Amino acid sequence: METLIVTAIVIGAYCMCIAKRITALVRGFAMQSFFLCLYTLVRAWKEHSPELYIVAGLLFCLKVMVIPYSLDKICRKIKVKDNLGLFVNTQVSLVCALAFTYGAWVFSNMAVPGQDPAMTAALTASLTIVMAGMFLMVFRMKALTQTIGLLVMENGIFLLASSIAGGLPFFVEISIFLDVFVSVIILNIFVYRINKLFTHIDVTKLTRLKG
Amino acid sequence: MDYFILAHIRFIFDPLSVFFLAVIAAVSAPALIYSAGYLKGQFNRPRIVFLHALSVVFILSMAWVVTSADLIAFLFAWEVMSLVSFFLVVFEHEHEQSVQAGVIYAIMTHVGTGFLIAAFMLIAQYSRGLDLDSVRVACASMPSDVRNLVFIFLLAGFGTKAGIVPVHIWLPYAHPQAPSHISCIMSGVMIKTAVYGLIRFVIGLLGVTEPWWGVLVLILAMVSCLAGVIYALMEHDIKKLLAYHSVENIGIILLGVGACMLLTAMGGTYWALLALVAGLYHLMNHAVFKGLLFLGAGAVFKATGTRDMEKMGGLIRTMPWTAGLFLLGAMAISGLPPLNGFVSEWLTLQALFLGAFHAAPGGYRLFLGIAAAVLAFTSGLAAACFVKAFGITFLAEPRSQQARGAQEAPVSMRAGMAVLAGLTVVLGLGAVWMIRALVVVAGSAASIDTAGVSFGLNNLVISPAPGSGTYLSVPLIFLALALFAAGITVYYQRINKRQVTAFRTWDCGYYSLSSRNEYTATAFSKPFRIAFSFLLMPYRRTRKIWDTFYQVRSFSYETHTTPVFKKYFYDPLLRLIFNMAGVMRRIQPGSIHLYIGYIFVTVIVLVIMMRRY
Amino acid sequence: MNFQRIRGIGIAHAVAYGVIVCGAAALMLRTAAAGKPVVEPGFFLLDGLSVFFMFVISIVGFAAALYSAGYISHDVQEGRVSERKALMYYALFDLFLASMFLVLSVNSLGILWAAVEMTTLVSAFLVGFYRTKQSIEAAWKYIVVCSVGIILALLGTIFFSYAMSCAGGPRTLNWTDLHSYAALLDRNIVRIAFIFILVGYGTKAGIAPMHTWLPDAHSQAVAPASALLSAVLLPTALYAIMRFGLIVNISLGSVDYFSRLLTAFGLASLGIAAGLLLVQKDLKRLLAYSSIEHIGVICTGLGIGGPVAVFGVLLHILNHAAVKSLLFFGAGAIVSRYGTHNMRLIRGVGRSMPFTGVLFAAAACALIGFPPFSIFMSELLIVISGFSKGAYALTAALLFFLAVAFGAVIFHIWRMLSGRMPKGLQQADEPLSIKAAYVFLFIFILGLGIWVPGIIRDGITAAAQVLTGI
Amino acid sequence: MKAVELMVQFLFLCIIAPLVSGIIAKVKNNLRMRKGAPVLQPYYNLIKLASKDEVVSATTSWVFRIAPVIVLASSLAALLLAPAFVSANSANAAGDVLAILFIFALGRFFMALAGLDAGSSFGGMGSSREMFIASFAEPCASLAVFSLFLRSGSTNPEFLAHAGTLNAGTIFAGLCLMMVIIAETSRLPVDNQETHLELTMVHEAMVLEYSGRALAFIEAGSYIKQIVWFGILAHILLPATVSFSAGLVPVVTAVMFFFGRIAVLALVVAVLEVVIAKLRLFRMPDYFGFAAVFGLFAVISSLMGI
Repeated sequence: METLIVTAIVIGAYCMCIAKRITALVRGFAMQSFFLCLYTLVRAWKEHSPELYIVAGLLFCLKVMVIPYSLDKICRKIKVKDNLGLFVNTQVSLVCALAFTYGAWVFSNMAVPGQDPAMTAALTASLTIVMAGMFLMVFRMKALTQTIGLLVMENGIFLLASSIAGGLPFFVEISIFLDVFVSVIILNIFVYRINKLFTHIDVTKLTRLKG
Repeated sequence: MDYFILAHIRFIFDPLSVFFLAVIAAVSAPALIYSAGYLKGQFNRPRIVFLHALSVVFILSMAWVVTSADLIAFLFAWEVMSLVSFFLVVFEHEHEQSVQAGVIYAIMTHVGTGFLIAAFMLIAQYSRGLDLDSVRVACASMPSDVRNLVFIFLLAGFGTKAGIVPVHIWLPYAHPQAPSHISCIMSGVMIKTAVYGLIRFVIGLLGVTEPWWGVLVLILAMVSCLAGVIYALMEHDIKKLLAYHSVENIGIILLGVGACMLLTAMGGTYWALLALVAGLYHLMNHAVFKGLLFLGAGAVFKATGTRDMEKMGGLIRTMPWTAGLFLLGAMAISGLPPLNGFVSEWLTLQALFLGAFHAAPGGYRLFLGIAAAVLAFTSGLAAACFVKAFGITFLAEPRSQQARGAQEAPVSMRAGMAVLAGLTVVLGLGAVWMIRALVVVAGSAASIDTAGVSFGLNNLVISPAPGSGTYLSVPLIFLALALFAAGITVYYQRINKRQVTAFRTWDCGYYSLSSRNEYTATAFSKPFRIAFSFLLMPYRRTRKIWDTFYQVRSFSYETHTTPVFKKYFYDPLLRLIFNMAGVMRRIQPGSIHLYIGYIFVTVIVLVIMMRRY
Repeated sequence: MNFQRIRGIGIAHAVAYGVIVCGAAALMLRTAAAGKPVVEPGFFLLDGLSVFFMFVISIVGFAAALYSAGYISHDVQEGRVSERKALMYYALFDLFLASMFLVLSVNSLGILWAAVEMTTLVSAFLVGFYRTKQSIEAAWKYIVVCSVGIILALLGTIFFSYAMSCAGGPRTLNWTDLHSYAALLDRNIVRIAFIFILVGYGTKAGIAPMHTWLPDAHSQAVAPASALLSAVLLPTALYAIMRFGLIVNISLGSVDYFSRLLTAFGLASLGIAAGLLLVQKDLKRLLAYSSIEHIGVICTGLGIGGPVAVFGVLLHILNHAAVKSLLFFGAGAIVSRYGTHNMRLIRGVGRSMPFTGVLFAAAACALIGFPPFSIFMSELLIVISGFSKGAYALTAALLFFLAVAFGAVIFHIWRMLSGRMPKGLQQADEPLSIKAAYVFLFIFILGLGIWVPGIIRDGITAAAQVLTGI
Repeated sequence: MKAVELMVQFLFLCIIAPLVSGIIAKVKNNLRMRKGAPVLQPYYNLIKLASKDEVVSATTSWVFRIAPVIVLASSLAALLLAPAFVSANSANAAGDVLAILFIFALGRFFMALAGLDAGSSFGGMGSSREMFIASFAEPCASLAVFSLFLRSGSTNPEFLAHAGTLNAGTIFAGLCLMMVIIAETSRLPVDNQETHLELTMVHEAMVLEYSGRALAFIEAGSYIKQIVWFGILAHILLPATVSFSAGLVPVVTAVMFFFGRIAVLALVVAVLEVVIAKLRLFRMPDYFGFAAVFGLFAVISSLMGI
């Protein structure tokens, strides 16, 4: 059951890697977050812990509803051209993503030898997602993608936390959520400002400060 | 162990420190007297006050350097001295070149300090405390390779401050830029603190065991002597000329010190003592006459507003006092009897000779002989250089309007110079007493038993090697000179008096002999420029300024010498560093994607390499 | 008229921070005296280390508040900043410092992570304060790069909690618990975790090669904010690394891993900073790179280890905080005076603004390690312990890079301070509050070089005891 | 008693000093198949100059005035220290060979300054060249002295003189010293006392502005300098001596013997001066390089004890 959901999450990451348009990216993110939320619900149901239900609820509100919505709103507001500039085309991106998965698998075998396969799978999955997020940030040109990449990485880490570490302390979880939320808001603000000043959000062109 | 400075303020007042304190006092006091008149009208009031404050701190810091009995305190005082002197160098910061000089000075001295720190920390490895006594104990227990390393570091560190070739590069920039009385103190005393360091730490504490230490020092000394004086010959900026002579004289001092080290390692303690005495004596003398010369140069600068000798001349008529005092200084530094420079150079020569004869085996004898020859060569060239310096600056006809309008220096400046001039005479005639005192100093510095050793026959005659029949008596020579001179003058003025008519200088019938026909400093040093072209690499640029196609209105002719060390060592080094920096600059191109990439890569590399460490 | 109100607020604000300084000092004193945390570690952890860092922050905060009182009101007067924005500035300022205090005081490493992220988010606004193209760009890079780093740090933290759960410990991220369970943690996981921690928080601490955001942000921020970023934010991030390092050392049973990593990164930072210092044209970037250099020194010192080195490192953090904030204040004044960051265009500061000029010169000399100023002592301590540990090559490299940085800084700074002042610029006097800030910091710079007063010495010793695990 | 002997020697040397130049000039002329001036010509010159009025340049200063005095005084002082026929000359308690070198340097220093003082380019040229030559001469001299010193362990001219019998070391040292002396007494490699041609003017160029008694002083100074050098050289290259003791006959023999040795040297020098071509000024380092090589040979051979 969990394994399936985890697989779905990873697939979500793949989708984002091959997404060409921001809207698609946002959809992908929403989907991934949704599966993440599902995963948390399952665990909550298994462990009968009210905290996890709350966390899942938060997850749903924030990552599935509010954040994608705000991102969409930004896209519409600043009327960026919809495609996010690719440094590497989709095929290569996909290959990279697979490579990430493989690397993550090797790594997780190296890191925690002799764990049960589910654990290893979870670790692999979450690391894949983190790396995918990193990939998005490095190889996509638009400012928004970097916001999303950040969120994706955060998703991966959340997955990791809830899968292998058996979840973080409740209070920590909350504060992390808060942080993520605030950071998204602030990033959005700055995207506005960038757009206002530079009339584009192509961060590859932000190279005034160098040396 | 507590490393903070307050816990380390210990003082030592053994003969060596006291001697250096005496040197500092002997030079600083006249310099301060002089500054009263010198600064008047050059800066506004608050800046003068600030300068005085700096000077006092500077002098105190030097005093602290030579009296601090603790490594940390020594370093501290050393750096304070460097800092204050740096401020003094850049004091007239309106001039671009003063800032440049200051920067070069600061960097060089800092590198030197780096070596010192390294050396001291190496020593600290083997010692309980950082005070000199426990350091002495530690040095005894040090393995030989470490001793050698420490020696090299100390030599590099102190050598940089002393301005020995090839790390002299800062000296001719920095010394001339400071106000003249500060140049006097810097050249007279500050670079001597480095010699103090060498004597205190290498000879005194570390203890010389390897002959090659002495050989190394001697070689560096010889190179410094020759390079210093040759560059000085080429200079026509009077203060730069003096600065280069500081390089030369440090070389002479180090000839004494190096000979002392070599002979100590050879086991000839008596002769080592002689060598060290010679070195210290020349140190004292150089402090005095170089101080005097810098003050004189300052007076000239104040009077004419330029430091370029080619624009001077004839000043002996407008400023006779300064001229006379400067002449004394010039005679002293050229080692002419009966002044002090003569005594110390003679003593150094004797030290090299006698050391070779009594203490050194085969090859070393030749080496010491060559060192002596180099010293003789140096003093000859120095004499030539000061004939130029005095003759071009003070004699013949003024070469420029400023020189024509020069005024004699005010009383306070003359007083300052007169004190030092008096010292040159006293140190020359009172040589025997001076040497007696120095024997004690050197003995305690090199921990040699000096019972019954005084290189003097009686109060008049120096005899470095009793029984060998080698004597020198400055007073007698002075007496002879004076008597003969008096006799001749009497004959000239009284016995055979004839009429003397003043007339135009003979001009080969060319009836408008003006100051433009005079020999210039550049012309004077031409033979030397040709002779030493292997080092100086002189080159010339001639340009014709055409009036029309057929007629040349005028020629422009300029000749320069190549600053070898700068051009072939320091500039390439700088260029290398800057190129590397330029390459580094490229890792920061402003692309945020790249930046995130760095993080990514770092993590992956670390994870892959994890097993390695 | 409104700028006077702003100034009034600023003064009050500064006074408040003065009180905080006293509080921090008192707390440090009591902790040092007690030799253990005065409040039993629960949600908060106030042992010697954190208390000392709080002390440093409070000092810089106080100076920065004093300075802002003059600086911001002057901006308002110039019309460069609206009154509302000025108020917002103060709000952000307090929030920023509060988040840093939180970082230092919390026990749970998770909250610590959140707080560090908080500092980024808040200070981003201070970086983008003037809303010029450069400042917005800088702010964006700052926030994105740092967030990425921080996320990795979170990953590391989670690995730690995983290790904890493997070791069968309670489901908590409190440092005290981790510390007590440290010996049982799985070494392999701890190794990996620490890598993520180091890279993550290292990004925030400006360790090369993750330093890339630093010069941009520091050069664009408001002057007091630059001071805060450089002087205390970087050490705060280092504090997090130290905390984890302690656990790692225990669980690995030796300090090698920790020290090797830190030494390597420290030297890398030193090298890169030294190189880039040489070719700088921009005044505030120069100062920023020198911060990287000093972080390098600090890391190397931590890598060298041993009581002397750690004492030196902590002292160096304090010294660097004082010196660097003074320099940034001075730079702010100079820049607002000359209207350019470019050092080639700035001349004759010594003439045009004597008070700033003199103190700036003194601080510059302190920065490059001239006695009698404080940094000479702390660097000397680090070098001494380097030699006594027998790490000759390492210390030699350290000295070399320091020499290069020395040359670079003195070259640039002196060309700027000296010379005649440009036409159309007449001598002007700084507001009293700014002068007060200078003097307050200068007391530390000069005083600590000669003599470390008992309170600070005890505070550092207590912190060093925590760090050396005695 | 010693003092009397000393006075005798001093006066005798003073008296015969010009004669040496006279002899050399005579020999040179005869070698050139000329009749030449009488041997006593230098004396006539001095007397003539001493009885003349003076013309001095109006642009000169007191340096110009005192220079001749110092030149002559320094030469005389050196003469006191010089070795001659009085053995164990007690006056050299006042100084040794090195001291003599330095004392001559004093005279030269003022001579050169005086050359610059008049402000004519001749003077400047002369002093420049003079200092150039002298500065190269000094290391060679010191090498020669060092090589002799390595035998006697003393720089006392007497002891140097009695360095031992003639052998490789002393011969080389003597040759080195002779080259130095020939240059110092302004004969070779560039200087020529007989002409006033710029190319070969060194000493003459410096003293160009002098006339009358001042010139006489300078001339006398250079004669005395010459005999001092010859005295030392005679002791090195012709080491046999007749010791000076009371009684007329031994005195006369000693004196005559000494004079004979000086005369021999004068002969040699004259021949050399005639047969060797003058060098360009800038070839001068080569000349002294040659001398220095002799000096090094001398040092090495005294190290080898041959």
